[in-house]
This record gives sequence, structure tokens and C-alpha cells, in this order.
Amino acid sequence: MSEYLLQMKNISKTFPGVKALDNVELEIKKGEVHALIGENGAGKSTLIKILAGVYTSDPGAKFFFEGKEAEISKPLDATMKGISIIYQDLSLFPNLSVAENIYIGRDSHKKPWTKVNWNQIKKIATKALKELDMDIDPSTPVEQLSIAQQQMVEIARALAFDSKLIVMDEPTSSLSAGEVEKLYNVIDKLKKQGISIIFISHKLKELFTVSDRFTVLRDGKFVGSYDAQDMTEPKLIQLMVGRNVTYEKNQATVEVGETIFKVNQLSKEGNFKDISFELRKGEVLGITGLVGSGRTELAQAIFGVNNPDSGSIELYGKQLSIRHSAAAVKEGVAYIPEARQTQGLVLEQSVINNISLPIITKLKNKFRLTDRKQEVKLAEEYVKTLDIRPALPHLDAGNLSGGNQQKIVIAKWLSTKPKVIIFDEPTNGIDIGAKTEIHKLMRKLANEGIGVIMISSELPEILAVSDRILVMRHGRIAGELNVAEATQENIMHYALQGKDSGKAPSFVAETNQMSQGV
Amino acid sequence: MKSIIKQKEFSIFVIVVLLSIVLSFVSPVFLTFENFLDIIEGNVVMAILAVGMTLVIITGDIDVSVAAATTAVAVIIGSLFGFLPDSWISILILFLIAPVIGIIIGAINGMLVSKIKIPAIVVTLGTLNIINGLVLYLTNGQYLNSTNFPKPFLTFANFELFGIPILIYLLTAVAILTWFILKHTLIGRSVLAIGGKSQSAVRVGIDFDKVKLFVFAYMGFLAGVAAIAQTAYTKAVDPNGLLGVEMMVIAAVVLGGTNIQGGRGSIQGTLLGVLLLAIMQNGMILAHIDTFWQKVVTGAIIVIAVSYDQISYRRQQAKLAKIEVEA
Amino acid sequence: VSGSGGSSSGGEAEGGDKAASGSDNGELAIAVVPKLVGIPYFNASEKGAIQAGEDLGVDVQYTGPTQADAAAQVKVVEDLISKNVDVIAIAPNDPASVDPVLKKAKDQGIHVIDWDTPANKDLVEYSVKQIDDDVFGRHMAKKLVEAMGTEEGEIAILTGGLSAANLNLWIEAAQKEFDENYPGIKIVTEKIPTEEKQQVAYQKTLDLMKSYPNLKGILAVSTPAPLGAAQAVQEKGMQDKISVVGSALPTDSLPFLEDGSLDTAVLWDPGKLGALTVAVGKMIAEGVEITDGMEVEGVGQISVLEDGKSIIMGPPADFTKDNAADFNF
Amino acid sequence: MKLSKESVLGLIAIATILLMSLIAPGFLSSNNINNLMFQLPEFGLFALGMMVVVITGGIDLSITYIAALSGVGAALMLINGYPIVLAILVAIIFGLACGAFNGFIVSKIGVSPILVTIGTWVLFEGIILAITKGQSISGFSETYSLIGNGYYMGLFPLSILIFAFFVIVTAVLLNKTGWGRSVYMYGSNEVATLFSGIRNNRVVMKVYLYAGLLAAISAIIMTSRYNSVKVDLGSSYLLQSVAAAVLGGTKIQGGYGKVMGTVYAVVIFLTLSNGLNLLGVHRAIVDVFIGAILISVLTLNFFSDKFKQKKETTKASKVA
Ligand SMILES: Nc1ncnc2c1ncn2[C@@H]1O[C@H](COP(=O)(O)OP(=O)(O)OP(=O)(O)O)[C@@H](O)[C@H]1O
Ligand SMILES: Nc1ncnc2c1ncn2[C@@H]1O[C@H](COP(=O)(O)OP(=O)(O)OP(=O)(O)O)[C@@H](O)[C@H]1O
Ligand SMILES: [Mg+2]
Ligand SMILES: [Mg+2]
Repeated sequence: MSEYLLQMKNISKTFPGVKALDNVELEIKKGEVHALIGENGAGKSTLIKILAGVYTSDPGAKFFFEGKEAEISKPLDATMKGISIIYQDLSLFPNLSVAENIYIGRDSHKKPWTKVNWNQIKKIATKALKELDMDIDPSTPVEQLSIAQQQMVEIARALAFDSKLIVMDEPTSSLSAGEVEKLYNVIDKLKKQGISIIFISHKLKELFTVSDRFTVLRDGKFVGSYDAQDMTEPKLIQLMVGRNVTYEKNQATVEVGETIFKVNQLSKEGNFKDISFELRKGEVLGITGLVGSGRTELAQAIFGVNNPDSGSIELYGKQLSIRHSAAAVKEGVAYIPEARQTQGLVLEQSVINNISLPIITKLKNKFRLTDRKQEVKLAEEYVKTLDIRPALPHLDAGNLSGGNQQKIVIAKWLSTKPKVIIFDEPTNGIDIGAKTEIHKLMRKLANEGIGVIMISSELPEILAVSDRILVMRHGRIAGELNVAEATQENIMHYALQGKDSGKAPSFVAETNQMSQGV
Repeated sequence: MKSIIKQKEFSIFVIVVLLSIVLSFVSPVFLTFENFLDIIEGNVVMAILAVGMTLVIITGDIDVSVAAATTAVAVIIGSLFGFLPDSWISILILFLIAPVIGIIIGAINGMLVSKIKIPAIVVTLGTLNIINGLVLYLTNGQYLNSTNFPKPFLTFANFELFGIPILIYLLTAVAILTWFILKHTLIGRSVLAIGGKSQSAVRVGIDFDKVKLFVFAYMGFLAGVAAIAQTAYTKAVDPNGLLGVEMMVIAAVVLGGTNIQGGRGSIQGTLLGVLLLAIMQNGMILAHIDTFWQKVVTGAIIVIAVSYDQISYRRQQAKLAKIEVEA
Repeated sequence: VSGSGGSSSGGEAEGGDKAASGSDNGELAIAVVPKLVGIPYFNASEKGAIQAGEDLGVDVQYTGPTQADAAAQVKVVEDLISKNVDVIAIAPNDPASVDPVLKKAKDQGIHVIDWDTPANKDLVEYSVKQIDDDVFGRHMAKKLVEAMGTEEGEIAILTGGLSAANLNLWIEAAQKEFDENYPGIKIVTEKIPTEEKQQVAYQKTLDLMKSYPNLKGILAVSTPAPLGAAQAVQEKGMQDKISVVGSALPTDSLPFLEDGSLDTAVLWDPGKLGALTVAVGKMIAEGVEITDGMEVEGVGQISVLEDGKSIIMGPPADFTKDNAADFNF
Repeated sequence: MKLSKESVLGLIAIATILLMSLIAPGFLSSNNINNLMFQLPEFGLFALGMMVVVITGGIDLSITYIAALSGVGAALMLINGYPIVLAILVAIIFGLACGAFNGFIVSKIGVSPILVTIGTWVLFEGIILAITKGQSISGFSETYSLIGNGYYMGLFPLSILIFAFFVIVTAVLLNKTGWGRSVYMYGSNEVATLFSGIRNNRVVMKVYLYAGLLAAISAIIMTSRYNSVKVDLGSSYLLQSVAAAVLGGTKIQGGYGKVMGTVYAVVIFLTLSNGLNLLGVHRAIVDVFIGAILISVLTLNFFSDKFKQKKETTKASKVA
């Protein structure tokens, strides 16, 4: 029988507004670690969800498992074939114990009345946790774990199954270097047992350390599969991005002017401590750091949805007290959240209604009623200027692709004529084209004198766009760098300092927990 | 660190205990074994329904047709009484037929919820109207008393073991069975899983529709059992006897710490919830509270309890959100 | 007494279609509106009314709300006005609330009478009463004292609902009776509502017996209440210690009367009341004058009070273990 | 099929009316039309109030008891000889107070609406009992009774004009004001509105206040129409108003709901029950019909939505 464990042929997937996959193929050999790579939004997770039976692909797809043609129409089909998945956005049950979370799904094929064997559950769970040598009580409800611990539990679940194929969708995205190390060891062990692994990551170095072969996706299309030995980083990036490597530099073109925005000694218990920084006219301030370093919490504190315990904020020398997002809007502080689909947009409402939301109470006609004409005009303007596609402002926001959805969020906030905008992971899950547009836009805004803060976990992006860089670690500012002196290495140094940075100097790409979902 | 559930159960437990202490001071009879039995037996029907409702609410749904369904079954078995022989077979037959009818009603709800995706509250509101209407039309509210009940049924209804009425054993059986299902069977865990995070449930291959169908069918099953209990308790069939009970059932379940958004809940808690409402009713008269103020007190306690519960739940969540900050 | 009522049973079905066909060939249309449909008491009166309809050859339409809600009842009456019936006989849930709609009916030239519960005197041509409320309340009180066999002691009062007008009237009357003639009787607490449910009455009675250990009597008004009270007494074997008297139908009461857990059920034949209502309706529609002491077929001798409006069916019937079996309602 | 949910419902309403005028004797009699016009407002106002709450993803099970309580308020003023205006004012104040209480616990404490309003339902009922001792309060002035029974220009019932007024007000508030838009947006995704500078608490508070107001207006009409008030005034409208809102196309999870849809639904229910009564159908069967219609219409919606979604997906994927 064939050397291939799994073959997927002409896989396509259409979402409302997005052709996420277009005639993709994927071939996995027995006992290999196969890297699946591509930009954000390339379609990796979607492909995986199809393999998992969570999404059904558009007609015409073919699956071969262990040489035989196979059908995967529902998750159970995949499970029964010994395919287990580590989901990028996790698939845990907050209300259930670690033990049960690890075990659950094994019995899905059995009769509903099957008795659950708690002892076996405990045994299996404990064993799996041991392999990753984690010491957490298996009876802890998952909701009480940190994101990193939760990701480990998700991994432990995959190990606990006696799988033939384990898919890891950005498994290390929020792990500390130490935990990453453990995972590598496990992967080696699995390979020795002849278990195949599909490994998805944005960290190239990591990919080269673990993978035997690569499959590259670009904008939902299949680029090719290659052996690791005849592959180099630059070549890989070339294939991924389809054009020259890094983002073109985007730094300040105008003279950086006076301080417009100031944060003094901002603290919130269990979130961040003693945060102080300044933002000057004409510059883009980048904030980066590991996941859970408190960047989002900080941004949301400034924006008034996560009120700090102490500290103060100044805008153009004026003391602000923002205890609610409404106040933020009034003062001209805007926040573009990382969780686009849950916090950023009302998906089941029209593009128009989304764009006008923050200023809806101000769009009044002479009868002091909502001025629909003006509202529509506003929306159409932004659709034009930001080139939102499709240019149908009456469509529900949910029907647009990631990048265009993000543009709607931006339009929404531009409509408030803000003095300061905080972008939180602005390009997460959107394709390269939209990405560079957004970078240009941020720069343009800065040049117009609007204060721009960009939170990002993607170092190339940080280095490309920001003029000054704050690195956060465990809720504090660990360091400040000028882009001139900044390199991936010294940023990493600040971000990881004090922890065992082990190997894996590569950086952590933050997953956007909500952005996709079945 | 044990799960929040326990804590919620605990808080209601405290309320019950406090209330009992107060009542035992104002009235000597409150703490008597007899009074206790009366309280429980008087609320067996409510408790059985609440136990079923717990599962429904854990999956994040709701069923407002339970009282109607129970009445429907009661009326049907009432009309059967005429034909049943005066032998123990009758009891057997009842315990076969009643649950089956209940399951059918429940399954219809379940189908509409899981397959047609109509929100549970709407579906059950509809079936509530339909069932009540039909019952009223067919029975014309005709009230059946025990005269034409088969004798064995009356013996069954009055049966006591160690001075404890049979209905209390029935409730215990239902409670244990349901607890066991919820805690020790695959389907039971799936119920908790779906309530916890439906997306994950789908991903791990849990059959969403099947579980929902099960939950409503089981609710129907217990409605059938409750119908027998009701008939045995009142020794009569009164088509109007349970009007409006569904709301109190829901209140009891939620007071018992089951989260209306789904995912959390336990049988233990629900039983405590029922007990709380029961003690309140019982206490009203024992505590000589003026008739006209009793509802005010009941309403106030419900509002306070659910608010308190929500506040403590929020505190919990806030704690969980924290991240470690370098000193 | 029961003979006429007796014949009514079974005739119902055939009565149904006769009534249906009746409306076509221009018979008198008499609408009888109970407080609500679907409770035993009003079912019994329905039987009587329909039966009388057949006997008297009029088209009786017996319809009411499914809840004892004033708004719902007014709707029913309004729809009846649209149907242009000749007579509307109403048992108002909330007497005042039907004033406007009854006016409307009169303006349409529809004859309006009330039955079971009085509506606004100025609007109705006649007021058909089973019995005078005051007499009835006092009668129940007397019966209770009788059953208790002593004029001393604690009693409690159960009622169907706190907001039922006629029940409240009876209870007031009973209380008057106790105050005036039986000073030894102590009412331990405010009247206790039982939601018109036997089960609730049962539980409340259990609680009462506990919180008032030397309770001697229970007065239970509204038809399910006495049954619930009796059931409690029966189960606790207190037949000899606690007397229960109330307004209930004999057939329902039977099992409790037999063992003395219910001492006396006081009521009238609701069927007869229905029949009388229909008869009165027919007479006014045909302009027949109604006089005190006149014989009404199937009902018996009726009395008309001085006001010339209130028609009293007759004294209440006391149902005891000796006679209850003879009744069919 | 280009018709909106609402217009389809409108057609169904017309169909029901036609059907009834064919089969139900005296349905078209001026007198009966009158009845319908007098019956519409009180029910319609409840349904509108319920709809607004449901658009936020909530529900108000205390609405009819709010009405009864404000009715009691008005009644007490009237029988104590205060001027009508004052009585009306008190009724409205009571309604708003109850609404505020619900609104506070829902928006500030964050308890789920169904629980809050089950609690307040019992609570308000209790308060009424405590005030009225269960007795009905009645006997108001002729002038007051005009509100519910009077005509405008001898042609239109006053009450239906009041209703029409509030239909328009509700439509304007929902579709032409920032609050209204926020209500819909909140109903679809309250996190997003919070992250867009919307004060969710106020939006929700106002929603329950508005429901309270409409309940109070309904109470004024009812008390005037029935010239009396009692603890269970209008209680039979509770579940009906939820049914009407949902049948009207309002999404029980929130985010969608149109005034006209609800009005059509109310018309359908009223026509149905009125017609069936004229036909001499047993009252109970009317309930059965209401339940059946509710479920079958939603089943239809389900399939048509499914169909529509398919089309949209393909359309969108083409343009994208
Ligand atoms: N449920 C969904 N509905 C609509 N569009 C979706 C959905 N899930 C994914 N998409 C879109 O499909 C495209 C591919 O998404 P996918 O998550 O597969 O990318 P990815 O390669 O996993 O990106 P990342 O590296 O950020 O995880 C994106 O444009 C995304 O916006
Ligand atoms: N015997 C067990 N072993 C391991 N985990 C368990 C066990 N029992 C319960 N759990 C976990 O504890 C959490 C609570 O589960 P559940 O509510 O069903 O039981 P419980 O209420 O904790 O225990 P009980 O119902 O016996 O009081 C769940 O996440 C479940 O996975
Ligand atoms: Mg992905
Ligand atoms: Mg973040």
C-alpha cells in the first residue's frame, strides 16, 4: 500500500464573501512531520477543519486515507480514522475538568448510555499530562487555567488518543519557550512511533527545527510541497508571500512633533502595573510582547472598558477620566480590538450600521432624528476611500472577508474623528494585500497628526511600521526601543528576559481566539 | 479548588438553613419530621419536573410546556382508569403508558428545537398553548375524583415504607437516576459539554441534535412520571391543577444554581432550589405571615436570590480573568 | 329535587347538534356567559342550560373565557353582541368591568341579565341568583358550627382566590354570622387563598393543622377548596377533631363525605341554575312577566325579591353522606 | 421571492380577514369591526412593549402585572377624587417605576431577563394584592371611561388612535433614533456595542422603561374600558403578547424585530379568535390555533431562511 497516510485532492471551500480554499491538495507520509504554512488567512485552519470534518468542502473533493478512498463528512469520521486535531482557537469545555476535557470525544461513537469510567479518564489524563510533564490537578475546571495551560491541555488531548495523524494548528502560539521545548520532545517521540504530524506555525525557525516536508498555501491556493533539506527560509518566505520578503519600510516621513498623548503610572491589579509612556505627533508607537503580557488589557483600560485602579491619562495636556467607552469616543480615543468578529463588528448588521454605530446619536437631521441619508453617504465614502470590497454597504458585515471586515472596523472609528487610535493586532487573520494597505493607512493617519498605537505580536510588522517600540512583559513595560536600534533579537530579549529563553528565539504569533469558528 | 457549581450549591444551602432556623424559632412544628415529610411530599411533582428542567437548562434551553404536558398525561391516565382492572397490573400499565406519552410530547418539542432550529422558548410556548387548549376542550376541565380509580392505585398512592410515603421514594429514584445519567453516562456528559461550549462539542464529534432531542424527550419522560405522582398525590385528576407551575419550576432550578446560559447545574442544587421555595410556602402560614403579603415575600426572595447568585458568579469570573503580573 | 337534573346527563351530545341546527331556523338565541369555562361548577351549569335549551326550544350558546380575566370575558361578550343574540346572561368576574359592554348590549336591544354573580343592578333586567349571598354565607357558618358541635373554638377560612367577588361576599356574611351569634368562634388568620386548586387547599390545610393545633373547623368556599381541606383531614385521620364545611359539588365530595372528613357540602344544583337562567332569558325575550312564587319547569318554585329584579332559585341544598349519592353533578 | 417577512405576514393577516368575512357570520358587521377596533389597542400595546424587550434578546414576563399595578395606581387616584390627568400621570409613573426596577436588575446586576421578570411578576402581583386585598377597584367617572370607550369624531375609537400614535412613536424611536439603532445592535452583539462607545446599561434601562410605559398606557385604556381594575387585569395577554411578538418576526435571540410585523401578528390573533367565536368554536380551540400558527409560521421561516442563505452565500462569493 502507498507511502501516504493521507491524501486530500482538489479541496475548495467558500464562505459567505470569501473563497477560503481554491482547489488545494495535501499529501502526508507515514511518520513524517509535515509543515503547513502560509500567511494569515491563507486557508490553513480551514483546510484542517475540512480534514477534521468540521467544515464540509465544496463538491469535488477527494480523500484517501492509508491508500483507500475515504469519506470525512463529520468530525466522528476523522476521529474514527485516528486523526486528532489541536485547534488554533482550542476546543475545550470551560465548565468541565481537565481530565474530562482530555478524554472527551473518545467515546463519541459509542452508545449514549455507555457508562463513563472516571478512573480510566483520570488515568489517561494523568498519563497525557505527565508526557508533557505538567503538574495540574486533573479535576480542575479548565476555565480556571491560563491560556498557555489550556493550550497544553488541548495538546494533551491529542496525545491521549492513540492517533495515526495529529494536526497541530499553531500549537505553540501562546506557549513559553520551556513548554515549546517539551512539545518538541513529544513530537520526536511520536515520529519514532510512526505517527504523522501536520504542523502549522508562523515561526519559520520552529518549522525548520521540526518538519520533514512543507506544503505552502497562498491566498487559499496550493503553491507546492517541498522536502525540508532542499528548502531555505528566504525561499520559503518567497513562496508564502509570493513576492519580496519583508514589508516595505513604513517609518515616519514627517517630523515627529510634540507629545499629544500621555499615560502615567497606569496600574490594574492582575492586569498591568506602573505603565507610563508618551505618544508624539506623527509617530506610530508599536507595543509588543508575549501573549498574556497585558497589552490588550492596557489598551482596553485606556479605552474605558477595563477600568484601571490607579494612574492617569492625558490628551493634549488635558487630564482624561475615561470610565466607559462612550467617554473614550467623546474624548477622541479609538480602539480597534483584536477580536474583530465579536468585539469589533456586529456581524449580522449592515456595513452602514456598523460604520455609523459610535456616532449614531450625532447623525441627526433637523427633526433631531437619525439622518439616514447622511449615514449612508458616510458609509459609502469610507467604502470608497478604504476600498472595502464588495462595495455593497447594505450587505451584512459578516459576509465580508477578514481583511474587509477589519477595514469596516477602521472606518467605524475614523468616522468618530479620533485624536488617538489604538490598533490591537490589526492584521491578524487577514491577507498580505490588505495587510500592507492597513500599514500604509496607519502611517497616513500618523502623518495627519493622529496618534497611532499599534499592538502586534508579529515582529516583522512591528519593525516595519512603528517608529518607537514598547516591549511588555508580565504586565510591565520591559523596554523601549527606537526602530533604528531594534532587531528581532533584542526585542525578544526584553520580552523573554528572566525566563528560560531556551532556543526558539522565534517570536510568538498571537492567535485571535474568536476570529474564526465553526 | 473544586468547581463553581459546588459553591453555588453551597450558597443556596446556606439560605435554606438560615430560613429553617428562623422558622423553627417562630413555629415549633416546623422542624418536626412530619412537617418535613409533608413539605417534601407536597413538592414531589415540582421536584420531578425541576430535575428534568435542570438538564434542559444546562443545555441552554428552556421548556415552558412541562406543566401542560404533565396535565395532558394525567388526564389521559385519568380517562384510562375507567378501563383498568382492579389489579396490580394496572399500576404496571400506568408506569408503562404515562412515561411513553410524556416522551412523545417531549420528543415533538425536541424535534422542533433540534431539527427545525426554532428557539426552545417559542416551541414550548406553542405546545403549551396547543396542549392546554386541547386538554380544556376535551375534558372541559372535568375533574375526576378517586371514586373510579382502581383500588390498587389508591393503595399505591397511600403506600408508606418506614413511615415515608411512596412518592418520596419515587422522587429519590428519579433524582438518583438523573444524577447518574448526568454524571456517569456518555449522554449526560454530552449534555454538560454542549452547555459548556457547543462549538467544541461539535468538534469532538458530539451529535448536537441527538443530545437536544434526548434532553427534551427525557423532560417529557419525567413529565409522565410527574403525572402519576400528581394523580397519586391529589387522588384526583384536575385539568387546572398545574396551571402556571412551569414558572416556579424554572425558578427553582435557577435558584438551585443552574446557569440559565447553560453549562452549569446539578441535581443536588435543583433539589435545594425546590426545597427553598417549598419551605417558603410552608413557612408563610407557620410564620403567620399575612395572606396578602405572602406573594410579596416570595417575589422578593426570588429576585434577591437570583441577583445575589449573579453577583457572586461575576466575582468568580473576574478572578479567573487575572494574569500574573511581575511585582 | 334531582329528577330534572338527572335527565340532563347524556342528553348533551344530541343537545349539541340540536342547538346548532336551532340557530338557523330563527329560534331565540340566548347566550349564557360563565366566569370561565372548564371548571366543574360551570360545566354542571352548562349541562343544565343546554338541556333547558332543548326542553324550551331555544338556541343556548354557553361560552366564556378560558381564564377568569375580566378583559377576556368582556371580549367574549363583545363577540356575542356581534352575533346579535337575543339575550345575554352573564356571571361577571369583575362586576364593574362589564358595565360598559353591558350598556352596549342594551343599546343594541339585547336583553341583559346576570346569573350566579350579580352585575350592575341598573343594567340588568333580572338578576338570577342561586340564593341570597348573605343567607348563603351565614348558612355555611351555621353548618360549620353545627358540625363542630360546639360554639367555642378556633376555625380557619379557605377561599378560592382573594379577588373572587362572590366568594368574598359569602365569607363576609359568614364572618358576620360568627361575630353576631357565635362570639366563641375565633378565626385564627386571614382567609387563605388556594388558587382554585384542590392540591393547594390540601397543602394549606396541612400547614394550618400544624400551626394551629387546636383548630376545630375549616370553612372552605369555592368548589375545589373543601375537597382539598377534607383530603388533608382524611389523611391525618382528624375526622373527629376537625370539621370541614364548604361549597362543593356532591359527586366530587362523595369520597370525603362518606368517612366524615367533609361534614357538609353546601351548594345548589348548578345545572338547575343554568336551566333557570335560560328559562328567565326566554321569558323576558317573550315578554312573559316573572312573579314571586311562580313554578319554573324543571327548577321548581322561585321567589322574586322586593326589588322585583332578584330571582332566587331557592334555599341551598346541603349535601351529606346520606344524600350526596343521589345527585349527578 | 422578494417579499419581506413582514409583508408576507401582512398578506396572511389580510387572508385571515377575508377568510373570516366569508365563513364567520356577522364578521363584517359594523358592530363587529367596532369590537375589533376596541379590542386591538390594549393587546397591541402589550405586544409592542414585549417586542422592544425581545429585540434586545430579553423578555418581560411581568408586563401584564406592571399594567395591573399602574391600573391600580390610576384607580386609587380616581376614586379618591383626584383629576383624571393626575390619575393618568400616576399610572404612567407606576409603569415606569416597575420598568426601572426590571431594567436596573437586568442592566446593572446582569441577571437574565426571564429570571428577573419571573421574580417581579410574583412581586408586583403580591404588591397589588397587598394594596387591594384582592378586591377590585371600580366606579370611575364618565369622562374617564371615554378613553377606552369613546369615539373621535364619532368614527374612530379613541383608544385605537392612541394605539396608532404609539405604533408610530415606537417605529420612529426604533428606526429613527440613536437609541433605537443601539437597541438592535445591542440585541445582535452587546460586546460590540460596548466596544463602540454605546452605554449598554442606559439602552437596556430605557427598553424596560418603555415596556413599562406601554404597559401603563394599556392599563389606562383597560381600566377606562372596563371601568374597574383587579389584580389579574389583562393577565390573559401575557403569553399572547410574547407569541405575537415572535409571530411578528421578532428574533427571540434579539437583533431583529419590526413594528409592523408585530401589529400584523396582533391583527391575525384577534381576527382569528373573534372569527372563531362568531363561528361558535370552543374558546379552547382558539388557543390551539394560536399555538399551531406560531409553530408553523416559524417552521416556514426556517426553511425560507435556509433557502435565502444558500442564495446569499453563492452571490457573495461571486462578488468577492
Ligand atoms: N467561519 C468563517 N466564515 C467566514 N470566513 C471565514 C471563516 N473562517 C475562515 N474564514 C476566512 O477564510 C480565510 C482563511 O482563514 P483561515 O483561518 O483558514 O486562515 P489561516 O491560514 O488559518 O490564518 P491564520 O494563520 O491567521 O490562522 C480567511 O480569509 C478567513 O477570514
Ligand atoms: N470522578 C471524577 N473524576 C474526574 N473528574 C470528575 C469526576 N467527577 C466529576 N468530575 C469533573 O468535575 C466537574 C464537575 O462534574 P459534575 O458536576 O458532573 O460532578 P460534580 O458535581 O463535580 O460531582 P458530584 O455530582 O458527584 O457532586 C466536571 O468537569 C467533571 O469532569
Ligand atoms: Mg489558522
Ligand atoms: Mg492581545
